[in-house]
Amino acid sequence: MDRAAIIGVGQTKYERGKTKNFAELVYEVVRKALDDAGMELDDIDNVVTTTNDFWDGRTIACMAIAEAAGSYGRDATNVEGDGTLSSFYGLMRTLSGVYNSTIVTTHCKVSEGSPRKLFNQAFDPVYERLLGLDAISSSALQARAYMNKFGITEEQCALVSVKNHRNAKNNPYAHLPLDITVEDVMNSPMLAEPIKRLDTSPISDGACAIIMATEKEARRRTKRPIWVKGVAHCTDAYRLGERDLTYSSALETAAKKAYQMAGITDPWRQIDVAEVYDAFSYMELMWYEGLGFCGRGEGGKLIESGRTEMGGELPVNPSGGVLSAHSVQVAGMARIAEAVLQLRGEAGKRQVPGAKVALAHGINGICAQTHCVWILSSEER
Amino acid sequence: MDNETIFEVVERDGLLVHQGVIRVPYTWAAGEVASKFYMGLRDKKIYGIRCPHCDIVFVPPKKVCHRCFDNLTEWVEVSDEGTLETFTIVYYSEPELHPMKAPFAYGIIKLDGADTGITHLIGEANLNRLREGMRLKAVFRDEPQGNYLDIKCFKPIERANHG
Amino acid sequence: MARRTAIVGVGQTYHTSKRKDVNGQELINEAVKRALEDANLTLKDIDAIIIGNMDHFEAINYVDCWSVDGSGAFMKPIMKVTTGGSTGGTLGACAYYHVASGFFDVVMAIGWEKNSESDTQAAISTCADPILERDFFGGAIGPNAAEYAMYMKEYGATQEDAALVAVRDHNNALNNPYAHLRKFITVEDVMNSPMLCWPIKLLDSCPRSDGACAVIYASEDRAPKITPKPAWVHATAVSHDYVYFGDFDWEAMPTLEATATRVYKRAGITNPLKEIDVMELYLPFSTCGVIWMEHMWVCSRGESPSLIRRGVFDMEGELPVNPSGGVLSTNPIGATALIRIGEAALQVMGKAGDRQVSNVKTAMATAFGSCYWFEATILRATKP
Amino acid sequence: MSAPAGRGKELLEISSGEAEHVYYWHCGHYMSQFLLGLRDRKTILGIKCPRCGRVYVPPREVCGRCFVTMDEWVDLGTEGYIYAFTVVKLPYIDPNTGKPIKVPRTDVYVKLDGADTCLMHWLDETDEKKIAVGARVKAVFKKRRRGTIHDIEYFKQI
Repeated sequence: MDRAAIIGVGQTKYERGKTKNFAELVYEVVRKALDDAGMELDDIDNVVTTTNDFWDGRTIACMAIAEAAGSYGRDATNVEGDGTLSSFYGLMRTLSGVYNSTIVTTHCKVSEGSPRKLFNQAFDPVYERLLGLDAISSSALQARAYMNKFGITEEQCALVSVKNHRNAKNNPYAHLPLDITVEDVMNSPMLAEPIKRLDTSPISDGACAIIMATEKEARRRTKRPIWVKGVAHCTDAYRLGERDLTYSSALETAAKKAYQMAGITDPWRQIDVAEVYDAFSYMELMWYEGLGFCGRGEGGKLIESGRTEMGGELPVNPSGGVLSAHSVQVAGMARIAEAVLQLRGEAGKRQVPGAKVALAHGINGICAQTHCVWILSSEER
Repeated sequence: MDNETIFEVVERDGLLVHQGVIRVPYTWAAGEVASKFYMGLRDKKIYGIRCPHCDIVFVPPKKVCHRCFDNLTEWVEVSDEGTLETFTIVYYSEPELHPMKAPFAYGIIKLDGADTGITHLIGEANLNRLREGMRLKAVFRDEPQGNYLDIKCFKPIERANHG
Repeated sequence: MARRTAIVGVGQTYHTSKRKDVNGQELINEAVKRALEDANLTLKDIDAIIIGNMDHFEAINYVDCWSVDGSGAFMKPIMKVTTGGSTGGTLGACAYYHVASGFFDVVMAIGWEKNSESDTQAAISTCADPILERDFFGGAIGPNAAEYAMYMKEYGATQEDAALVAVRDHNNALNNPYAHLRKFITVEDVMNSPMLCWPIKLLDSCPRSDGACAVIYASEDRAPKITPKPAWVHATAVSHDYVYFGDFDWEAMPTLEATATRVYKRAGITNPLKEIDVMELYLPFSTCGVIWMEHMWVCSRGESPSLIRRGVFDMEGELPVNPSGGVLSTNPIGATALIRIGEAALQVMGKAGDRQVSNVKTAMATAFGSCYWFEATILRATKP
Repeated sequence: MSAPAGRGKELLEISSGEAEHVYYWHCGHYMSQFLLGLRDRKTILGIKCPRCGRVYVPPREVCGRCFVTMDEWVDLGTEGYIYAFTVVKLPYIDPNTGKPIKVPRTDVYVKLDGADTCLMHWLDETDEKKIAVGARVKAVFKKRRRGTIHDIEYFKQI
């Protein structure tokens, strides 16, 4: 793979009920990313936006943000899906030989619609849709299948929530920084067994943008490019009853491919920090396993070991993760942006000292049918 | 011209929020395969479809095997009884979505003769006694309408001589 | 370093007004299987998939994930792109960049729509801003009608000139077994068809169809092994504008001009009329087939009607346009622009059957979306 | 075993019924001012790009061409001319109500005096022969206004 780098990132603060509309949110992060890269829009030659007609409440939702994203007069395109996927497309364009620098934007105002009803639209209208499943109830089916098979406890899941909300206190962009205990999580209202309120992520509005450039352009623009070492995505079967809900083969496949590109054979030794898409607390444990951080069914023990906490060998979600800010479609790109800040040593109070290689991860669809894994590094080789 | 389509306008700190709605009706073609499945439900029979190549019986049936990509034609009647693989009890209320009143349960049930799980509602059950591995049986809707809820739910099978 | 990329396979459904016998996944699968068959490949050979449609026509969120049973994306990479009517162009470009970047060798783009599953205009009008424009957007026909009215006034064009475009596309469709509307029509038929918005009549405008299209792209290493005559991608380009419908300057068509200028430059084309052998254009109305030729620099301002009258864009003309019958005969919206690319590729590959234009070396396909989003692709029989 | 017995090759359809999705669209910092202008001052506000001088209506934060923040508000008044119009005759389903719209209905693109873009609205005339591109029009405001685009009832030809 030819080399490309991320040379600018911008995020809004994530919160519920933002007063800016889509375009105003996107303009904020594009401006921030340009300033971060020390660039002007004229230095950008193509644009990838990310929209979702359901969350945005309009079809061809990319129209609303065309000017704000800097699309006017530029080759532009639009992805519908998690921000890790649109970022991957941005990377492809950057490495295609046609462009030098790509800006990728994503935004979502989850608070404006009815998230449960909108997510229900992901179910097959010919079959399961009438059941009224949504993200929480479908994920609860997955959570129980996983926990039951491997004896993962609700307390172990709660530890993820405790860790990530605590980490969020160090992240000025986070929506829900919280000092909570396992007991607090266990005592929070039961939504869909075994998922309780504090096992879920908040309804957040926000936006994120990143700027990618070819090696030549990156060197010209910045002294601190963050190199993309590997990226891969993979999709599992559609129907829940046709998947192994207790283990994500799609994540394993994506991770192995990204690791291979990046030359990673031992994640513990070679990855310094990971930002993963923990839409629910149990997910982080499952993703540990799919990413090869531990064996099957060992996610619970791994969180208990403390090795993924701040100060551990491989801190996961220093930003507070998605449990602390969940702007759908943005959350994956936010993982990339956070990884970039870590590798530049600019992550403030959430900085993992000396981080040189980072992993960012995104998901898409029902019970994370699609996974996308990124490996980034501050080092050229 | 009183086609006012914004329901409610809220002013907060000099900014406005409009409450609007999208009401586009849809009619989805079930296609030949799902139509046959639903016609089976009218007769209180559950049909799956078998992939001879992968030796998988899919319930509900589908036209193409996602593993080998072959077209599937081998219809199989499966049992209306099966085993609960996973479930959740839903405590929150979402009246426009939920066909049952909370608390109620969803489950994934592997019917006898099928190799894939069918996701459905669990009803007529003591929710506290749901367990993975328990046996369930389909409850059919009295007047089928040609959709997924022609199976009303799955209910626990009472063991003949318990208690 | 960009890798050279070619189209190696095309598949599409027999497009029609309503497919009740298949659901969306099954419709997609028909196109996918035909594309694989066309390229003599199996699903195993496909490294990545891109899919697109317009969500509010079928109300399926996360279509990429839902599509797996039809698209074949099980344990493969798939992503979704969408830009409205231009989605098919966006898909083709996305597949091209998947390969050109070096990440994937063989990639399939899938466009589809089941327009029969909702009220197309209701769904389309949700593309207008909900607060300011949705209630006033009864379709794209108004600006196009006004545009042609002004054009007629300024350049002496007639309604019959547009009718000639409609006749050309509709009658070309008679040679295309996949086309939705296949009925011989005359200029009189067009002129006598119901007036929708003066001067645009029913037969000047596109239908709504159920259909899907799949196009397979392959890298330089793989393409020649898959097919003896791949259609090489020489350039793609996009331009679009505007946030509100009221923003666009459709007298000057700046986005179409920018797209055409850019794609010609990237492909080294200086005289499109002479250097391009066939065009598959996304013309939502016959009137666009008159005016847009000029914004695409095929001829100078006001010159298009005389070229149309001379038959320059007919099957036997100097630059045949829409041998497939175009959008006026077939319009499953999310697939429509990918069908343009697929048809252009078939022309280059010499596989267009009864609609084949002889000796095609260079073909052009365009896409048009309701936010005046234009995309263009140049394909050639020779490597870039 | 072959296909399930009986009833032949019936093809079913699944209906969404009266499904609806409610949204709370935040008008944001620029559109809100525009709507308050309609409500409180019965005037139409545009915004001018400090670099290229283009005047946009509806107003928005950024000029896409220059990529600069705009802050010069322009009072465009209530008059302009018809840039384009459509008399909608086929009653499509109104996405707001799920019911057919009332036809005929005239959608109009109004180029307001002093603006470089058009405002969309309705015209109170549905006879195509009585409408001309280029004709002068004026916004007619409702008595009871609440900060929506329908605070303008329609445009009428002067």
